[in-house]
Amino acid sequence: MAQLQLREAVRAALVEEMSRDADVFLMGEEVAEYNGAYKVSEGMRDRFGPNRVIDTPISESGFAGLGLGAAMNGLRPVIEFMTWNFAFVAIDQIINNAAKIRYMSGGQFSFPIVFRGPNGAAGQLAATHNTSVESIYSCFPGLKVISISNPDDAKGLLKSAIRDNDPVVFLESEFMYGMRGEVSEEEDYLIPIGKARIAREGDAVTIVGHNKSYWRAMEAAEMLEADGYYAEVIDPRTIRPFDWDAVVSSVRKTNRLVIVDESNPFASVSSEIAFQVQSRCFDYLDAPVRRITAKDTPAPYAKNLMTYYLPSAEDTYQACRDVLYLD
Amino acid sequence: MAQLQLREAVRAALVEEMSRDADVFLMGEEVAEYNGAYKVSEGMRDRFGPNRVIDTPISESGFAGLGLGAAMNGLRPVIEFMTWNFAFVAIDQIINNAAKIRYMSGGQFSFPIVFRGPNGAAGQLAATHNTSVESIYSCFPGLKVISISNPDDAKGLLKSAIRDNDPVVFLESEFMYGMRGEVSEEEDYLIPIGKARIAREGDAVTIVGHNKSYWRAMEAAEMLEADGYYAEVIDPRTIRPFDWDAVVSSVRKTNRLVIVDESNPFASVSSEIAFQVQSRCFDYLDAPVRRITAKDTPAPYAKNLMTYYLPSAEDTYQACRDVLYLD
Amino acid sequence: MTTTTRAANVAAEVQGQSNGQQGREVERLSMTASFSRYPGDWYSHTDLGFSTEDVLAMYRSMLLQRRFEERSAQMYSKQKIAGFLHLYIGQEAISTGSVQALRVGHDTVITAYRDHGIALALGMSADECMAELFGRIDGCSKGKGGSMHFFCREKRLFGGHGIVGAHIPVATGIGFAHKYKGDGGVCICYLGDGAVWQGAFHESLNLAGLYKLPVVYVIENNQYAMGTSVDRAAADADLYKQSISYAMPGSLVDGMDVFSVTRAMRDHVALARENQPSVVEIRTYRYRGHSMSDPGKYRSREELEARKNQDPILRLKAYLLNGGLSTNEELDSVDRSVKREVNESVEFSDSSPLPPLEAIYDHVFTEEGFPFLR
Amino acid sequence: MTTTTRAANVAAEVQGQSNGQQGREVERLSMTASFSRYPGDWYSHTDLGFSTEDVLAMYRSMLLQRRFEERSAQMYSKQKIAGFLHLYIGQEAISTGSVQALRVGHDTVITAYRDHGIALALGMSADECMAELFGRIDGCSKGKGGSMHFFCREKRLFGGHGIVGAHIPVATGIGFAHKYKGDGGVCICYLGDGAVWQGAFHESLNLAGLYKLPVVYVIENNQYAMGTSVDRAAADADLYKQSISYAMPGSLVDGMDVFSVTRAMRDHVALARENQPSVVEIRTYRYRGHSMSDPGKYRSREELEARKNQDPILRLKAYLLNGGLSTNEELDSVDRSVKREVNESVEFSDSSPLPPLEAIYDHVFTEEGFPFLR
Ligand SMILES: Cc1ncc(C[n+]2csc(CCOP(=O)(O)OP(=O)(O)O)c2C)c(N)n1
Ligand SMILES: Cc1ncc(C[n+]2csc(CCOP(=O)(O)OP(=O)(O)O)c2C)c(N)n1
Ligand SMILES: [Mg+2]
Ligand SMILES: [Mg+2]
Repeated sequence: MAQLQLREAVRAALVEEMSRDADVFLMGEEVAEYNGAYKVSEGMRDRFGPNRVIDTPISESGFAGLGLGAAMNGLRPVIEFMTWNFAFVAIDQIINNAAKIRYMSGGQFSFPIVFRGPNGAAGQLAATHNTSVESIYSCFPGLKVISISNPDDAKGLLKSAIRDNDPVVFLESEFMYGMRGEVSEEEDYLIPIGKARIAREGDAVTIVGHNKSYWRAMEAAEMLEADGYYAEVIDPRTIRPFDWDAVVSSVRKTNRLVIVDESNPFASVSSEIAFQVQSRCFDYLDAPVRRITAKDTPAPYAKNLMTYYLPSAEDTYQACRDVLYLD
Repeated sequence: MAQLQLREAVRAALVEEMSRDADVFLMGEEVAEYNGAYKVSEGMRDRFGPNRVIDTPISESGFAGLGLGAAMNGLRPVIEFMTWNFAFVAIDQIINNAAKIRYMSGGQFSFPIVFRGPNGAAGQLAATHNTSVESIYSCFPGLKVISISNPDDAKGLLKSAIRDNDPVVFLESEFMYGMRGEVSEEEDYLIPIGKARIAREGDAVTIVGHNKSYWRAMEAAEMLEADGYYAEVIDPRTIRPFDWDAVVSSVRKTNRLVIVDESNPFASVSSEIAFQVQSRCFDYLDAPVRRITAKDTPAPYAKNLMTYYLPSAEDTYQACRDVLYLD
Repeated sequence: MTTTTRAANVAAEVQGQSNGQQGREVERLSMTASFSRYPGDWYSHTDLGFSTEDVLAMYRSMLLQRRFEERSAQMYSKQKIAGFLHLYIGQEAISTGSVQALRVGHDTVITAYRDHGIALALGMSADECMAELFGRIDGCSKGKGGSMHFFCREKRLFGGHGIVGAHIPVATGIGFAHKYKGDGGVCICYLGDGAVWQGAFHESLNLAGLYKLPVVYVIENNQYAMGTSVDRAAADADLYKQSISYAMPGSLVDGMDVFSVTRAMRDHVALARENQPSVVEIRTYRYRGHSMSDPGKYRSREELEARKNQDPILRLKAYLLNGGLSTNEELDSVDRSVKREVNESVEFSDSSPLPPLEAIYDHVFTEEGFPFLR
Repeated sequence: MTTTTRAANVAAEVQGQSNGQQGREVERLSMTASFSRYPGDWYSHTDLGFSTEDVLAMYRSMLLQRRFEERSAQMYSKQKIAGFLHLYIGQEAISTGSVQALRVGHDTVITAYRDHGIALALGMSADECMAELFGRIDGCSKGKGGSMHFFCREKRLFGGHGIVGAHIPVATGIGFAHKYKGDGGVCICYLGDGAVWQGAFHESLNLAGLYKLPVVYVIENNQYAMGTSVDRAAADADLYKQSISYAMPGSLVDGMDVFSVTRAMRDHVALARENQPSVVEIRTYRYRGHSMSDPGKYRSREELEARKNQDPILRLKAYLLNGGLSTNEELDSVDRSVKREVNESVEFSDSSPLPPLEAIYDHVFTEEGFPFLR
């Protein structure tokens, strides 16, 4: 096992896949000469040259669409959005073109493309720079959506995403790029898309959390352990297709579910998990499904407000206590 | 009461509000000389002149943003999207600028603007022309979202939306424009935003449906009545803010909930309703919340597939029977 | 622009002048742009190296498009076809002319929803096209796409696209892949006059200019975007000038003359083969409404009639007859053969099966067994 | 362009020529565009009607921006300020120069995230600006916006916007409202060289040109968008030429000379008052990194030093001293007063309260009592 930062794990996946397949290229703002706004692609331009690691103007719609055309015509692009907040100007390309052209062509064309970049809160950047986009992209059949929480998953899932023949929305995190973790050194380390990871076993309550929220889930589980209760923590890793079996079997065991989701609450991934679980575990639930999300407001700038805005381990812990009827 | 087509009811609201307030104007593709792609604005250019009923180039991002600037600088724009499918190229203007600038300015600027147009399925138009967008816009705090099912609501809610000082996403339907219905002739007929309509009282099961899905709900209720069961049908009318009280009190009475929602299923409005109801009515539910949605695929072209794609009254009826454990 | 041998190139140098005083210039304002024009009635078939058979084939191609669409309009009224149906009638010289400049099956083509003409001109069969309109499994998009979404992997038609402007970045990427792979192909991107005002156009042209991509952006200026004439949508109605901002060549072409289109497209495709992207504005006219439901009240009958006199098919017919290249009898038999082909396509489509309901889940993903929510 | 009296206007007529033969022209290719240039060291303060006091006030304005930002950079390292902090240092002649052309409080201004300079130049207090950076309730956006989102209803600063290009359509609408209301106001929209390549720019300029809106689009070309120099992002790096496609006047201005900026902006604002939108490219330079975390490795130390020699503040200082308009002592005392103001703003901000937690729900809607999900 190697100790890598998350950004290094992402880079390792990119480098391995680009070395393996000349059709893979990386394109985005500042990915080449600047070595990446968050240094994910450091050294890659020197290694692969300017024809395969390509800087773009600030034209998200243009270069997202360019990636799609390239995919349609035989290449395997990896398109970096500096952050997913900036992909909203390109969303039509992703949700109409990437997700639907294959369908409309009766399967004649496919889109082996990865759109990747950091998602969700990134600090005191105010309302437009802190959006969690997973539920938006998950709405659209035709896309796969992956959201990772650690270096190992980052590497194994990004490699799978690049090899996948369908369009993948791959969600990272500014806050986690510097996080170190063990990464498998297995050759060609591929983690299957659509499989959750049971991060911690337990029987008292199931906590589901992805991306940064996974860490809130783990913290809450530890707090709960101090109370003598063992939470089962599940990192879904893939949002679409979601690994319902993993969550359903866990809830059938624990009879309780708490979801941590950094998105704004309405019609978020947490809503869908709640729908599925109440539907599939109706007779097993001993308490309503609870969720801890970002506040139902835009993200503020002031430090105290921004901390308050985000889901916390404390609130998650309290929700677990609530569904355990401990207070 | 007047008998109006839905398009006439929308027009009546526009005409009344434009007559009442010189700051209101209508802008969009083909709204003026062409009299509206769906003839909603027929005659309005002649009546109000080309400075207040304004044709645009095909630049959704440009004219949506233009509307926002105009709102910020004192006007009350009504921006028509020919259909909401075409608003995806402008979504950044709506979800970042309309929803968030007021917040980021600490309340100094507001956005009295309505974005309106037909939403959801409109027949054999294939994948990019049949999207239901309500859950997407409802995700973003800062927006109000209204989706209407009949001429009376269309008029009363559009008038309220135009007078509202916050940005409103107003969802109509191509399929319903020609539908006739009674419309109040009350002067200044305003329906409050955020209040559901109990369309049919019943005690056996609650069916929630908005926009076209409301009619599927009503049909299912009638089929159920033939079986001797009375469904309570609720048209939420406003998606954000949602009238939880109306649905919750109904479910506490019927102990069962079926949702009809024309969106693709994942993280849709139906998911959120399910979350809220399982949370607020946990001890009241005698069966899992069920939903009937569009299929988890893009919309196809072929006639039989497109019919199959959409939620049907039959499936809704069957879901009601299921939660009543009748079969 | 070494390849545009027959077209005049006009280079303009706009130089900043000092403000009434001398010798204190800070920076020079300069602008270089080159334009070409391709008027109608200018090129003979021999100029273009066409044999009589070639010209007859072009005539047949245009006529097939015309009759196919006339027939589909009928089928629409009979409700055999639903959704939107945007007819190309009047614009056939563009599809047929540009195909003369392409290596079909190697070069790539992408367009908007008004796509029947280019599909047939590329050699897709009337059968598969009509079946698609009927929403049957033998349709070129297996009944998933309909009129707006014709695709053909073999002929390298990359669609048929319904969101105005959204296919332009895709075209740019198709061109990018040609260059990346070094396969020598070029991409032709057709767009309407109305699509120019989408941001996607601007972003794409800048990217193509910056990366030097083998793409020809062809604006089919049929004077209207639905009911909006070009001058009511454009700050500047000369759309070919858009090329200036991206330091690209731009041309203006008479779209009612298939030879002019051929000449222009050959020149621009040649540029693209040298990785020089460019803009071609082809002035044409759509005879029918925007789609089947459009009564076309925004234009006068006189305007329409005047345009119909420039009909590209009648024009080529006159060329063939006046030049003694063909006879009325021969052309009538072309007409009959075209009609037969179209009639057969209706029969074919009528008997092609509807897709089975479970096919709704096909073609969403390449992957088999994706766990859809049900 | 009757108002640009001192600037040379160059109109270019590019005419299509027939293809080597005569008399068979179908359409004439023509293009008209007008350009002006405003070089540095060209205008004296008296040319512009400025008194000595006026010039001193401009000097103070620029110095205040400089010192405010130097101080905020310190506060950033002390973690009093968080998020992104984009400094305007080097560009102050643009904000101060253009404010000379405006009716402050009546005309409207909108810009991107590099917004401290224009805020202070418009007369917003250092206190409210610094408090916003500190995220306190006395901040100009009540602590909700931070560095990228300065707003001031009174001075008609419509923000401070963080999504590149997204404020350009908003500017277009602000101008639309001026015209609709007939209030005689104009809107100045600042954007970076990097924002030109967003589709929103193209759509906005076409709309402004089509509807004849009172907007001046000012491209602050500081040579870089993050680490990308203009020529690495642009198919054509002369950004003022963008105006051609929309039949608008365009100008190129030396942004290191506050007088040139003043002259240019007065001319363009005058055009806007007659509902003629236009484009101004102001060439400037940002001394600091893109934001605090940028080490700026993409440019050489020599390049940076060379640019610093053109510093707009030093240049104005030299003008004041060389022209005998002021003395070193006087300018030192301006510096001291500016420093005091900035220091006080830090104290003010330090003692301004954090917003209460419940304020997170304020300002989402105008409506009171909106039922948030909790
Ligand atoms: C983004 C978007 N906006 C609006 C529409 C509706 N629409 C379909 S075709 C059309 C007109 C396009 O005109 P033009 O580009 O000139 O093509 P033509 O129909 O003349 O071939 C419009 C507005 C759309 N499909 N997509
Ligand atoms: C749509 C979008 N894409 C990317 C970014 C990230 N980003 C922020 S500033 C910037 C560079 C902008 O450069 P320019 O317009 O020249 O302005 P300058 O920073 O030089 O003032 C980028 C890429 C963003 N904020 N929004
Ligand atoms: Mg057109
Ligand atoms: Mg810049």
